[in-house]
Amino acid sequence: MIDIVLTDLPIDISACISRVMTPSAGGVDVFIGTVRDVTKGRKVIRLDFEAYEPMAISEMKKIAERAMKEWPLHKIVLHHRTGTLEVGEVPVVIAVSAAHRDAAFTACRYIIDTLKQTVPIWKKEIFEDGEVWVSATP
Amino acid sequence: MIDIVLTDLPIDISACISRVMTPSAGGVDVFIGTVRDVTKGRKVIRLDFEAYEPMAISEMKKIAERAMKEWPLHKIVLHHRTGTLEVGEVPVVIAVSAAHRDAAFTACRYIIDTLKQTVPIWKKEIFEDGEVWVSATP
Amino acid sequence: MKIKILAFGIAKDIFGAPGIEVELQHGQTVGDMRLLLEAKFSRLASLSSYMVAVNNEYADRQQLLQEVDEVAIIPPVSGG
Amino acid sequence: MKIKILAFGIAKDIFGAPGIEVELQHGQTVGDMRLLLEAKFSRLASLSSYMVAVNNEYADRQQLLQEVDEVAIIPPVSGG
Repeated sequence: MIDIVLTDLPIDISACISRVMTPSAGGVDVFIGTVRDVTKGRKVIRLDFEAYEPMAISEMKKIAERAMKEWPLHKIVLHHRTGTLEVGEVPVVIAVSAAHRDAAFTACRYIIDTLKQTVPIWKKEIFEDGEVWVSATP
Repeated sequence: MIDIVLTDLPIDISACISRVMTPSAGGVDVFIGTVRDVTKGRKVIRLDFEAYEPMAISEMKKIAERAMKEWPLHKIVLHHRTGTLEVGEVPVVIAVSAAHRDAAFTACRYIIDTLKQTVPIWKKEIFEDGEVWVSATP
Repeated sequence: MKIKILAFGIAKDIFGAPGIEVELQHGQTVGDMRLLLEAKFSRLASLSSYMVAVNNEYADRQQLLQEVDEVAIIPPVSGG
Repeated sequence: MKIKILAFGIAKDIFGAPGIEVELQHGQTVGDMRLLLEAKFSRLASLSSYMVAVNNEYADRQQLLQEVDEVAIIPPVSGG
């Protein structure tokens, strides 16, 4: 089972975890991204997330499908936020269940690493004294 | 912050996650062990967990303290169940927050792997037609 | 032919709009379109990098463009 | 001297009790105690392995035992 959501509403972490739990699973790995208060020494006020929605959903699906093929997994939930997030809020939740923990850990790590490389979502960091699109310029 | 609990009551996964979330964290990795319905082709009815309690708590603390020294982490929560657990229930929850996801993933994996090697907790698998202390005999 | 180009993130700031239109000849490629855009918007060439998506898929420079295509400029992504 | 030994998991089944007492001489070690127990409970030697803890710490075979020690037999652990 693969469950992909891109939403401007808060992500329900417990619901994500419940969705991947199943009697045939022995382990669940969950990654929760959180908005950090400081980047490179500068105080962050909030983040604005923008997505190219149809392509972002399609790329998230591709990543989950590749993970399902690569490792013996049961279920994958991948939810990502758009819009404005305050410090401490959750831009992304990835939950992966598998019979054995090795597959769950490896796949969860693969999904977040690949998402950060290929999924068309952009974040703008808003500081007290300016703002910047992350990674956009050298 | 390190929070170690050994309990015969159900583990509150959401509370474990809330405890590690902090504005200075950018990522949280969570491992949730679950009781699987089948082991080596045999149907599992339930698991009985027994602990040498003071030593189990002391060994769990040692693991968390070593992780804190080894990686730049913010908070670690490590809760383990004792007693009888049905299929689908949760014997262990590990939640680790860090500024960067690499440390959170690596430390979470280290904690569950080391727990399974050194913490004096034993599980008996109860099948329809017998029972066995896991890993006890060759 | 007219090609509509969607822009996201910093590309939207560079174009000053969420989308623009460019005039291309039949037989022109993603690579041709990149050169044309970089000539018009010099800040585009100063990005760390950027990709082009055609119909929701990453496209290489050789890909031919058609009037019906949904084209998008994908500056370095930063989700998660 | 009498040493009280706690047993857990399969060791409790082997001893038929959550704890037993053995008689050791002053100067005897964890290794001596293991041999004595294995002579008395042959199933102990047939485990995959087992460790001994003294006062809540894993102890090697050379460690001397004292009457006040809390000694425990630790069969292969299987938490998580």
